[in-house]
This record gives sequence, C-alpha cells and structure tokens, in this order.
Amino acid sequence: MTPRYSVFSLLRNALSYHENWQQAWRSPEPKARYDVIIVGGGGHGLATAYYLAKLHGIKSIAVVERGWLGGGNTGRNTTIVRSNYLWDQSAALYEHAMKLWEGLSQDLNYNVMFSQRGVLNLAHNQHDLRETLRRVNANRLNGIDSEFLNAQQVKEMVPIIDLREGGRYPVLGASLQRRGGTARHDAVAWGYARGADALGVDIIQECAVNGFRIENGKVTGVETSKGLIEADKVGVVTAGHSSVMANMAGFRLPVQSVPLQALVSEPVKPIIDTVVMSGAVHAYVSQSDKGELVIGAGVDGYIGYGQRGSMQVTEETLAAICELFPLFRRMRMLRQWGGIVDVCPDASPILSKTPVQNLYLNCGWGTGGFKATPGSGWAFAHTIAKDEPHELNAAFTLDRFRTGFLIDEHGAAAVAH
Amino acid sequence: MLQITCPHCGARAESEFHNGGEAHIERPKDPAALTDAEWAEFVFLRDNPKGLLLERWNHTQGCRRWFNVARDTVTYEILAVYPMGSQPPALDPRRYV
Amino acid sequence: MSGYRLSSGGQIDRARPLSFAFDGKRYQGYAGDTLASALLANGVDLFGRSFKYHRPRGLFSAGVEEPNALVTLRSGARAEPNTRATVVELYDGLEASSQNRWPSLAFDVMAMNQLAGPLFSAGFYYKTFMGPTRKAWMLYEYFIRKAAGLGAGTLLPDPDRYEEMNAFCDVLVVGAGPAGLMAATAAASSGARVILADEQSALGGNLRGSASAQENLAGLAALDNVTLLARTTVYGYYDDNTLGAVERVADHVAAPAEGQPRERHWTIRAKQVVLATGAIERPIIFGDNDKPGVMLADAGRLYVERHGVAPGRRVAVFANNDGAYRSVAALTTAGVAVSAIVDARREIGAEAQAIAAASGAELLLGQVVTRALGGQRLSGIEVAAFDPVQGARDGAQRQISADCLLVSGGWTPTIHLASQAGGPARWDDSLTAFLPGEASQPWRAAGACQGTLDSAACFAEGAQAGAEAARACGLSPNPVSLPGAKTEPLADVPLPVWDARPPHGKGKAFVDLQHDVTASDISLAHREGFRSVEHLKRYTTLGMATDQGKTSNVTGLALMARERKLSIPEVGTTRFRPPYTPVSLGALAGQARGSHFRPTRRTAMHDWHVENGAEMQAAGLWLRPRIYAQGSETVEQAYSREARQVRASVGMVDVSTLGKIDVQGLDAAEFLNRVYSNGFLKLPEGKARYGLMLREDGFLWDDGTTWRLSETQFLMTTTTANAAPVLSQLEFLLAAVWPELKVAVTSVTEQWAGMAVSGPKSREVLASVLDDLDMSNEALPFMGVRKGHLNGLPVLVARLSFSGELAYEVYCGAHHGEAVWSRILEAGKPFGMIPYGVEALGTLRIEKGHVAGPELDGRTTAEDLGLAGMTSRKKHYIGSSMLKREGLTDPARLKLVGFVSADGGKIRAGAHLVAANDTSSPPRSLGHITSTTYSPALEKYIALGLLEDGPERVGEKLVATYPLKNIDVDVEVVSSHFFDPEGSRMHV
Amino acid sequence: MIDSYLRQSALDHLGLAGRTSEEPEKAAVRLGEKLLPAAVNLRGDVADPAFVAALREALGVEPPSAPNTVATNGEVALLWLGPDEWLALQHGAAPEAEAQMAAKLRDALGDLHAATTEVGEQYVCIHLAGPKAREVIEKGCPLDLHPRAFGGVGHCAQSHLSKATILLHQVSPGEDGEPAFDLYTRRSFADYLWRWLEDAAGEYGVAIVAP
Repeated sequence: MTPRYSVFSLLRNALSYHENWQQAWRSPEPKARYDVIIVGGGGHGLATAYYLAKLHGIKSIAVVERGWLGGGNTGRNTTIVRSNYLWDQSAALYEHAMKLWEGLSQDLNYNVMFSQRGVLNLAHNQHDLRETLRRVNANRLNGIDSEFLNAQQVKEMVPIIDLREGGRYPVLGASLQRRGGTARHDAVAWGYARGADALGVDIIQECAVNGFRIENGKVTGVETSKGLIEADKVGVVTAGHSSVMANMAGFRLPVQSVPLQALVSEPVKPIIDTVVMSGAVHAYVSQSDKGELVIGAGVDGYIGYGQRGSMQVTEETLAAICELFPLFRRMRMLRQWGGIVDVCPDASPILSKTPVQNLYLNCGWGTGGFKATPGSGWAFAHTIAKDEPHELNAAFTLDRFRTGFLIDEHGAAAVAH
Repeated sequence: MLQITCPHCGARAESEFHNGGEAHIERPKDPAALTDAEWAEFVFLRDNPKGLLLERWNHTQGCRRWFNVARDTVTYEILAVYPMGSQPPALDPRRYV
Repeated sequence: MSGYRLSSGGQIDRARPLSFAFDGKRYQGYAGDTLASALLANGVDLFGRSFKYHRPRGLFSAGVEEPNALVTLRSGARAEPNTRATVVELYDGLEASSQNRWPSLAFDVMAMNQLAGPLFSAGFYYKTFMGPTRKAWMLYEYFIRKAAGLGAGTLLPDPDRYEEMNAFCDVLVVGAGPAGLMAATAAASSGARVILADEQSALGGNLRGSASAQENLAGLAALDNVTLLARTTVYGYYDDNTLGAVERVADHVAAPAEGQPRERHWTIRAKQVVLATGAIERPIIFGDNDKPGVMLADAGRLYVERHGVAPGRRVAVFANNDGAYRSVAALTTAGVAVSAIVDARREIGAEAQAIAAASGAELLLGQVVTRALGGQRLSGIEVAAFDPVQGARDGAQRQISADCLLVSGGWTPTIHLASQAGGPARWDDSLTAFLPGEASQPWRAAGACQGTLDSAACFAEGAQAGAEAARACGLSPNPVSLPGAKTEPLADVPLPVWDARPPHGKGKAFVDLQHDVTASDISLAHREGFRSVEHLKRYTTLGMATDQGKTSNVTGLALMARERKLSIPEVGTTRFRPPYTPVSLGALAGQARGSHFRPTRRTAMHDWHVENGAEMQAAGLWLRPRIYAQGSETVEQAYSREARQVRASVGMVDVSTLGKIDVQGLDAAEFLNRVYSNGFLKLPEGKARYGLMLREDGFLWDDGTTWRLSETQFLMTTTTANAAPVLSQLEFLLAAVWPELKVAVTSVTEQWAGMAVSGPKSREVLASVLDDLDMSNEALPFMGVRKGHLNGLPVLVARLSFSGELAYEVYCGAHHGEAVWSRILEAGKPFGMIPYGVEALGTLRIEKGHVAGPELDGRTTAEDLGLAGMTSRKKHYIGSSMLKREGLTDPARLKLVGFVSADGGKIRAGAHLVAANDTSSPPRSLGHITSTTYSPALEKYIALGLLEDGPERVGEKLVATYPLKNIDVDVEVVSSHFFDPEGSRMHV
Repeated sequence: MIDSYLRQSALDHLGLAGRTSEEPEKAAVRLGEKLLPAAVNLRGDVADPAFVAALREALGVEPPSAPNTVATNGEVALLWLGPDEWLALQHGAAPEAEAQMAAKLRDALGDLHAATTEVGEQYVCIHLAGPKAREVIEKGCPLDLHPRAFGGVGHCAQSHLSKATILLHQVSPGEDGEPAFDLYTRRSFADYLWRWLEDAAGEYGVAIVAP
C-alpha cells in the first residue's frame, strides 16, 4: 500500500529527517507473461497502464521502457496544455484530456502542478485572424472555453509584449483559452508511474524491445533485452520510435520522426504569466515556476533521431521571440535540447488497432503530445481493453490515410502543439 | 548545422537546401492498376528508419537541382550523395534500435 | 571584512583606479579587476542569497563556474540579472546589485525558509499543495513563483545591437591556455586558417601576462592566417564541425560605441578542432560548506596572482591533492598568512611539504574539515581525523579559527564540447574524473581538459594536437619551440574524498550551492527510487542551476554511487548539451530584428500605392493594397465604392504578386496536362485556360491561369502563396518523376508587373493606350492572349476575368510597372477609373462565387467547391487516383454554397452554420462561413461557406452563429453564383 | 519610345544617387547599385557542340562548364547557375539589349532543346567593395568567401544573404585588400537587402557610391 502524500506526511517525514520515505515505484524484474504489455515508459504509456489497471480492472500489466521513464518527449517538451483544436474529433479528444488534467494531481495524489494560466495564440495577419475566429467559434460550439482578445487586450494580459504596430508581424489579436496552461512534465510521468505501480503495474526500466513475437497474425509476446515476455495484448506508445516498432511488427506508418528543439533561459522573477504562442513565426514561450523562460521552436525539416536539431532553427525562433519580447534579448539561454517527434501528414495522431491482431498503436502526436497525455492514455486503455476504439479516438485510425477521412489540423491550430 | 555537398555546387550550409523526403519512391507507372490502399502506401507510408536513410534534397538556394543523399538519421552523417534516377551505392545498412 | 588589496602584485593597473557601486554603495577598484576581485579587495564577503533557503553566500570561485556570486549588472534597459561577478570586467561607473533577497542582502526575510528547511526536501512540492480544492495550486503557485527566479529581468527593450558572423577555418582552437596557444602556433605554422578563441578578457589562460605568452600571442597576431578572439565563448558543438561562439564585443564597457554591437554571434565551420578547454577545480563537501569565506583553492591563487587581492587574513586550506599547494605558495609569496593546511592524505610529496613549511602553516595530515563555523561569514573550521575507508571519525573535533578556507578536491576537466561531439565520457580512476570520450567529429583534445595538468606536458600536447590538426587538413606544419617550463613535482592525483562529514556530523552539506541541493537530498532521491542520473538531476535539480553544476555534478554522482554501492562510471555521467555557459538570447537572434526580421516584398507599383493612400496588407512576405481609402471612409465603405465603380465603369488592381512560371519545351503541353486536373493538350496558341492543381492525395492545392504563348512556350500563373511551392513541385516532377519530358521551367514572377483592368469600360481604356492591339471581341475574345505594345513598350494582354466583368490582365516588364500603371489610370480618367485593393478584389470574386484562399485551405476537394467538372475523367494527372476515395466522395462532406442574410444584416467570417431549429446547447455545427462581404451589386451582405450537403440545402433557412459575440444571423442558403450567373457581362 | 517612359530600379525610392559619398575611399565598405542589367536565363546541354556554338555565335562567349565560374568577353558574361543553366548578363546596355540578346539566342538555338528566358527585370545588382566588403557579406551568407575557397575573380555562387536569395559574383580580387562583389537579388527583395547591407556595414563605416 503506497502511503498518501500530503503536507502532513511531509511534516511527519521531516521530523524523521526524511529517512522513512518509500520508493515512488518498485523496480521489479519482468514476469514471464502479462495480460497487457505497454511498450514505452513515457507519459502516454504510463497513463495507459494506469487507466488499464484503474478503469478496466486488468490485473497483470507491465510497462517496458528502454531507458529511464519519462526520458523521451515527456521530459523534453515545453509543457503546454490546451484543448482549443479546430475539428470536432480533435477538440473532443483534447478536451477530454483537459478535464482529466483538471483533477489529475488529486487523482494521482501527486502534484503535477497543472497551472491554468491561459494560452494565447497570436494572430499576425488577416489570414490568421480569419482562422482564429473560425477556431474560437468552433471551440465554443464544442463546449470548449475560448475567447478572442484584440491587440489592446493582449497587451493588458501580457504587458511586456511588443504589438509591433505597423511592424512586419503586428499582433492583431489572439485566441485565449483560460483553462489552458502548463504542467510539470516530469511530475506527470512520475505521478502516473507511482499511481500505476500502486495498482500493481510492473514498471521495467532499462529494458529495450528488440522485436515482437507474432503468431499467425497475432502478437503473443515481446522480445526484450531482458528476454521474451509473453502477453495477450501489446500497446506501443513510443512516439519518435513508432516507425522502428512498426518495422519490427512488419508494417509501415505514415509517420516521420523529426527533431523538435526547445530551450530554457536562466531563471528570472515572474515576467510573463501566460503561455504565448505564435504560429506565423513558429515560436512559443511560457515561464516555469522556477522562473525559467521555456521557449519552443519549430521542427527541423528532415528525419532525425539524434535528439538534436540545427542551430539555425533555434536562431530563427529566438529572433521571433525577441521581436515579440524585445526585453528578452538580455536574458540568456541556459539549456538547449531536442526531442524526436512523430508527425502524421494531417498533423493528427493515430490511436488505433494495427494490421497485427492484439497489437495497438498510439503515435503521431507530433509536437502536441504532452497536452494530450491523460486523454491519450485514457482512450488507448479503452482501445486495448475492449479491442476497439472509444468514440473519442474512433476517427484517429491508421486506415484514414487509405479512406481519405483525414483530420487536418495544420495551420488552424496555430503551431500544432 | 549540416554541411551538404551538392553534386553540382559543392559543400554548402544546410540553410541553402530543402529536404524532399524518402528517395526511390517510384510513382506508379500504371496508376489505374492500383487500389486505394496501394495508393495510400505510395503517398503516405514511409520507412522513416532509425539509421541509414536514402532521401531527396533540393539545393533551393543554389542551383535548384534535386539529388539523392544517403544519411544516417542518428549521427546525421552523410554517407553518399548521388544523382536522381541512379541507384544508391552499396552501403552498410545501419539500423539502430 | 577579511579580503583586502595587497600592496603590490597582480595584473592590475594601479595607475587606473575605477569607481563602481554594489547595492548602491560606492567602491574603488583598478583596471584589470573583475567585479568579484574588486569587491573582495574592498572586504565585501556577502555576495548573494541561495535559491531555496536564502542562505548567505560569498565568493566561491574566480570564473564561469561561480554558483554564488550572481548579481544584476547595470540598470534600466541594460540590466542583466544573474551575472557572475567573477567574469564581469570592472569599468568605471559600473553598477551592480545583489539578487533574491529582501529587504537587503545582510537581512533577508526569506531566510526564514531555513526554519522550514526540513520541509524543503528534494521534490517536496510534488507531495503537497494539492488541496483543499483542485484550483488551490494556482494560489500556491503565485507565491512559489514570486519566491523563485533569482534576479529580475529588465522591463525595457534592449537598446543594444547584436551581430552575426559566418566564419570558416582549417583549425579552430578552443581555449588559449598553455595547450591552446601551442596548438594554434603549431597549426598556424602550416599556413592553415586558424581561429583561436578564449572566453577570458585576455588570451593566455594560466599563462596570462607571462612573457612567453605575450611573445607567443604577438607572433600569432602578426599572421594574417590567424584570427584571435578574446572574450569569446565557444558554447556549442553542432553537426558537421559547426561550432557556435559568442564574442562579447562591448560587455566590458558601460555601453557599446556608436554602431558597435554588444555581442557578436559566430557560426564557425572548422575542418579540424583542437579542444584545449582546461579544467575546473571541485570542492570537497562538509558541514555548512556554504559559509561565505569558503572558496576554491585555485580561485584564492588567482585573486592573489591576477588581481593582487588577498582572500582573507587567516587563511586555512583543505585539500586532498597537491594542487592546493600552488595556492599556498602563491599566498606565501604575496605575504598572506596561511594558518593551517588540512590534507586528507597521510603522506604528501617533498615539494608540497616544502611549500607548507615555507608558509609557516600548521600542517594537519590525514585529517579533514568536517564543518565550517560562523554566522554570515566563516569564523573557523572543525577538523577531524580521516580514514580513507571509514571516512571522517566522529568525536573529538578540533577547532581552528579562519576567515577564509581554500578547498581543493581535485580537478574536473572541462569536457562539455567534447561530450557534445563525442561518445560517453571516459572515467579516469587516478584523477577521479571524467575525460573526453571518443570523438564523433574531427576534434582532438589537449591539456587539462584531458587530464594533463602539468604545464610542460600541456605545451607539448598542444603543439602536437595543433600539428596533427594541420596535417589532417593536408597541410605541413613546422616544428615549434616549446616555452621552457620545468616539469612540476606537484602531483595533482587526488585522494578520493567527496564527503568529509563524520557519520553524525552537524550542518547542511551542500553539493549544488546555487540550488541548495544537499547530500541528504541525494540520499532521499535514492531512497525514493530516482536513481538514474537523469532522475537524480530532475528530482533534486542538482546541476540544473545557472552554473550547470560545473563544481557539483561529479560530487553528486559520487554520492549517488555511494548510495547505490556502485562505482561512479557505473552510475554514469550526463551528456552535456549546449550551451557551455549561458548565451544571451539577443546574440542568438542576431541581426534579424525589426525590418530585418523577415523581408518585406514590394511590387513595382508599391510606392505608387502608398503615395495614393493605399492601406497595405501582408500577403505572405508581400505587401498588397487592401483599400485606397478616401477621406474618413471605413474599410467597408472603401471596398464597396471600389467594387461598385468597377462594375459601373472600370478599375485596376495590382496582381504582380501572382506566381509566374515560364514553361518551355517540346513536351510543355504534355507536362501541363499531367499537373493540371483539366485538359491542356488542346489549348490553342494565344489562349489562356484556368487550371486546377491537386495534391497527390486528391485534395485541391492551387489554381491559376496558364497562357499558351507558342507551340512550345506557356506562361503559368499561380496563387501568390504557392508561387514558390508550385515551382519546386514542377522541378521535382521533371527531375524525379518524368525526367523523359523535354521541359524547362523558370520563375518569372518578378520579371513581369501585372495589373488587372476590370469593368465595362476596360476595353475602351486599353484600346486608347495600346499601340497595336485590336481589342474587339472578335480579335481578342474571352480567354484570349496577345502580345502588344504600350507606347512602344512590349506588353502581354490576356482577357481574363475574376470579377465577372469584361476584364484584362496587362503584364509589362517590371522596370516599367509604375509607369504603365499610371499611364493606364491616366487614360482611364475620363471613365472615372479607380485603383482597387484586395478587399474589393475579394468582394467581386465572392459576388461571382469564385473560390480563393479561404476555400482553398488544403482541406477541400474540387467536388466540395463545385469544380468537379474541372477534374478530367479521360486522363491521369497528379491527384486523380486518390480523388475517388470514400473520404473524398463522402456525401457528408462540407460543400461550397452561398449565403444571404435574411434581414440584409452582416454575416461574419468565422461564423458557423447551425440548423434554425437546433435547440441543443451548444448547437451542432453544419459548416462555417469562409468568405464574406457586403455586396454593392446586390446591396446586401453575402457570404460563401462550406456546408454539409450544401447544394441540396439551397433555399433552406439556417442560422450563422457567432458564439464569440453571441450573434445569430438568419441566413438563406443560395447558389454561390450571386451575380450574373450566366456570365453575360464578361463575354461582351 | 521606351525612353519616353521611366525605367525604375527597385531601389529607385531610396534616392541613392542623392546620397553618394564625397570621399568613399575613407569608408571600409562601399555600396552602390549597378543599374538595370540586361539578363537572359539559358537552359541547354553544354555537352552538345551545337548548343555551345549557338551561344558563341549569339553572344561571343561559350558557357563555362565548371561550376560556379564565369566566362566573359568583356561585354557579355555567362554565369554558371547549374549543370545545364547559365545567366547571360550585360551591364550598361541599352534598354532594348535584353530583348535583342534573347532574340539572337533564339535564332541561333533554332529547334535545339534549350530554353531562353528574359529575366533582367527581376534582378537588382548591388555592388560591394572595400576592405570589409567580405565581412559584411559573411555576416549573413554561409558561403566561404576566402579566395582559397571561393576562387576569387571570375567565380560566382548562388546562396542566401540573411533571408534573401542571392547570386554573388566576385569582380575584383582584393590583393589590394579591397575585394569587390556584384550581388544579384530578386527585385522585390532589393529594398530589404539594401537596408540589411547598409546596416550591417555600419560598424565598419559605409559609403554609398555610383559604381
């Protein structure tokens, strides 16, 4: 039984010099077989395991992770959470995630520091304005809180922004989702891991998957660096490595793995209280609770598994950021890193069954995966448990690229995060 | 920041180039003969390998010519550059897990 | 008050006193001082407050690794928070202030945090602040954010400029110490293009100021194949031997000179790199090891030798290696009293003994410092016997009074760049340090950064590395003479001591000083399962502060190794990422500022538009006239007037931004027939045709007219937005898909200025200015194209209509764009001809139901937009095969229709369409409005939109709802061809 | 007749003529516009003797087959743009020169598979010279302009300068430490590029000249 975290447990442990805290999760050796194996110990994978155990009563679950959990895109993103997507299907899925976010710390008894500080998507020209208004209205019709701010209202909300009146990329207005914001990325992985572990899920780190055992079209196990682990069902949630996994299972994906870069500045006292995103100039910024400016760039234009991108991408992003916030020029970049994001042609994810029976796939989140973590895990758990998608993810099939029922979230969702 | 050797202009900065995706994707010669699934495969499905990738690049800010590149998608090392329409040189098919 | 200025010595210019202020108090220093050395010389020992507990902190180092002495430099628009006092060169009038304290550095209310200290264990915030309500976190966060964040950034725009430079060289040498100097000298001797960069204010590293260094540098400076960059930090090692560096051009003065950049960002592409990046000393931890007055031993030496400043009056030394004895020697030479030397080793070498003896200090071997004593500064130390196996012993602690403790725990080679461009770091047991791993790019390391600490050896290694680098570039270096340096008998091999506390030692033992990460935090992380290096860092925030753990990472690893009962390399090291030290965002943004941020593309008529009252609007990078407002006209009034006048008489709009592609070759027609969805084989010479381009997946991509100028030459036009993409696509198809076709495509977008002359009077106007063209309907029929002359100037005239009126497009050479434009307007005067903007252009096309950007949004098909007739069934073309998939033929797809408001009221773009009887809340969207305008021709608001089974709903009453403003407008679904559906007007 | 019309460079609005410096030699960078060159874009097979002969006949120059090189007869220069593409350039020619050059080429090429496109009016030519001319270009252009790498006079390259596509042609060696370049860009980018160059040259001292 995992003891609950609270200010009281903190006080109690403080008195015993913190000598009595238990480990947040066990580090078990893999069993010979499980009902379900989730490949990938990132936020989505751990959330999937958590909801499988919690909502679908599946007892025997393992999460296998090649490195340390939360070490992929979960620990490398810019932690933005919002649900103001254009199309009904996306909106429904991301809004479901948003509702889960709103109770996540309490549900997991782990403070994921979900901060609903609001997300602004800036509009810099007539085209942006038109798309923004269309999206804001679409959001409202989908029951998603969404507002439009004119330039002056943007200025009031973000006093340090330079509206660049008459400039090349003036701020003409912005959409605002007040319920959007940020969360502590590591905490999401750790909170789900602790929660899943408490429900009996085996989390197996430093265990690489080298192949799948497939017998007459049906997956029956996973070949790992710790040997074969049998399973009735296998869910693959490996983001940038989805194609590598699919390749092992004998099929291909409409996915490209490209570098996405981000950086943080040195910490400064609070200077910007919301998340500001600009699609036109491919930049977004927020300030972490520690005081670091968290800045995200656009993706590189080629396939890259190197968890690093080109200098020029960072330079272009910072040029854009410094145009919007000229006072940032004297602040300093402290850390820079890259992730591997799996991008679908229609900028929407795949949450689907696959050509291999009992093998399920959750990928294609591109640059927008973090915000979807709870909803993605929730829907994927359903898909695996019931062997059919929930209506929330019914449209996000692998098959849509054959049928042409694409969910094109390009452009209208600003930077697709 | 990659340095790419354009077969015509020589070694140039990545910023002069545009990536055109996986190479040797043959456009079907008899379009009518294909099913939707086969078309979807041609248009959307890609190897997206972690390792050796044969891809197309265009020297957009230079001679504007297209050419093929063999690149390691982990180290980003460019292993070969060869013209459109020709077969790739024999290379060790690096794969990482 | 313990630091003081020595009466002589140091590389400072005592003839040049400088006045400066810290926290408002004025002090004096000298040229050659850093802010840190000058404050130390003035007896200042309190420099800052720690991040979490707000504990008083003093000077810890003399370089970029400084974790404590962070100040806000300058003020106003040039304020720079979190600046290391140790790297700030002193200038006259310098102003700095301390951070993260209130009300003052000496008395900081937040120091109360120390009382709650026991609560603030690693990761405590993950375990609480979760109640009472879900929203409660927002309140806690408000206070947590206020408490966090070190210094405050300026709120004013940065007045300084930043520049960039692309540099190329054969050999880049990073670090200008003994090894780097020799490497550069050797490489340069081959004639190689060499760049030598060093982060310090002067080149030379440990040799700064020495005769041999001066001679060396003078020699290098004289060579035109060598570039010397001082004050330049090479911060990142990127792919293909591209390195990023920042040159601090004017950070050492109050403000940059006119036109001078503050910083210059260098992108250096090197054939070969020599890394001579040195090493950073590391501490040994013990109780309350963060007391002001506790300082790295080598820093103490530097303050004495470089700045002529004594770090204290009663200096004690704590070491586990000989390195510290260099500092003792330096202090002794400068006449600074060393009271005690505590060395964990039981035996030390003769040289060290000699130095100790000469210093007159009490030498305590086999002992360690277990705790620092004092209040806001060090007053003494506790010393206990040490056993290499059991560690320090509890019990009888001896106390020694001291106001400064110099600590040396050995050296940590600076392998950041090597790690960014190489394999995992190599652990060296004798040095107990990580050394560069295998190079994955052409670099070689030399000197201290690969564990060589002896100067003579550094010279030799550097020279060899430089020569090898030159040879690797195919050049032949000459032998270089090495400066005479006696091999030092001092051995830097340390006795592994990480944590000198006895089992029940008192006081907090800080591993990461800036982030207040203690040894017990690391134990806790281990206890809770955060055992991988990355988890350790993320959970405890070890090494995540602005000093990036330069003096704490290895110690942290050692303590985790102790917990896990593994060796340090088994626990692993973290991979270093750029930057080596923080880099200002301005430098990275460079010149791309203001009008340089993105180009503004101007048509040939741009100035005319502006001079004639046009309100310009962005279309991609282009600027186009939106309206030509007269007097106090609103946008709507202006475009209505313009559109009305076009239909009534004649107007002209600048269409120069349309993409134009010259398509030539025997197979040109065949080629176009494959890229357009409609037929082009039979297009006769002298005729134009409207064409649709699809994406391979069957969705609409672009449209435009293409003109057949001859059997083998076509002029293709594209939308403004797709000009470049379409050209690339055509080039791609010719190169990759149909190489057999004999076709050449060339962009001529900017060769031609284009203007559309529309309206019933357009024929008369053009007839009056064209020299030689018969403009009659017979001679120049609808869609006809002719070459002609306008006052002798060659022009192309095509009879095309986007407005539904009799209309022509006139193309002329761009140099004459404005001339031709004005000439035609002049000829139009009698007819009241007007220029019109893209708003009126939109109005006219909406009245005709022509689609444009808002409908061609990449998500629609030809069928959606009622253009199915333009998708040939007889031929194959790009996109044809995927056009018939169920997803693209689904009856439920949104299709283009027109809308008129019931009461003539405004219909808003972005409004959604819902059934009139839909009472659900929110109602279900059946589609949305794409384009909308007031129609002067119909004298009401009209709109285009995409609607479920649109065409079947013509005649239905719907509601255009705009939830954002809670506006509902009753609309009727109508055909999208609002005006002159027969097209009679344009065929006259 | 054409002369009755105003031919306008895309930099016309900057009034450069009125801003020319009295003592340009004092500036480390000299900037000026070479007005309205005639230019024809050529496509053809350099391996085909007939194509080469046609160019020789029409222009008096043969197309260079070496990448990034320029062949000139003093009047017309042929700049290598690609394996089968060249730019025929003529400075200070009459307004009709471009059309005439193109006509001559078409006649000479006959029905060879080649393409001739008039493109002079989409270019603007900015001339940079002086001891710091190279540095100014290197600020925004990723080309290595060191003679050892670029090749010096008679060499050209296409690249980008900041965000504008350029064609760079070195026209003076700079042994005297004063290299000179002709820099061609699309006319719609000319205003942007000129302002960028003038600003970037600021720290060295810049003089506007009429080359």
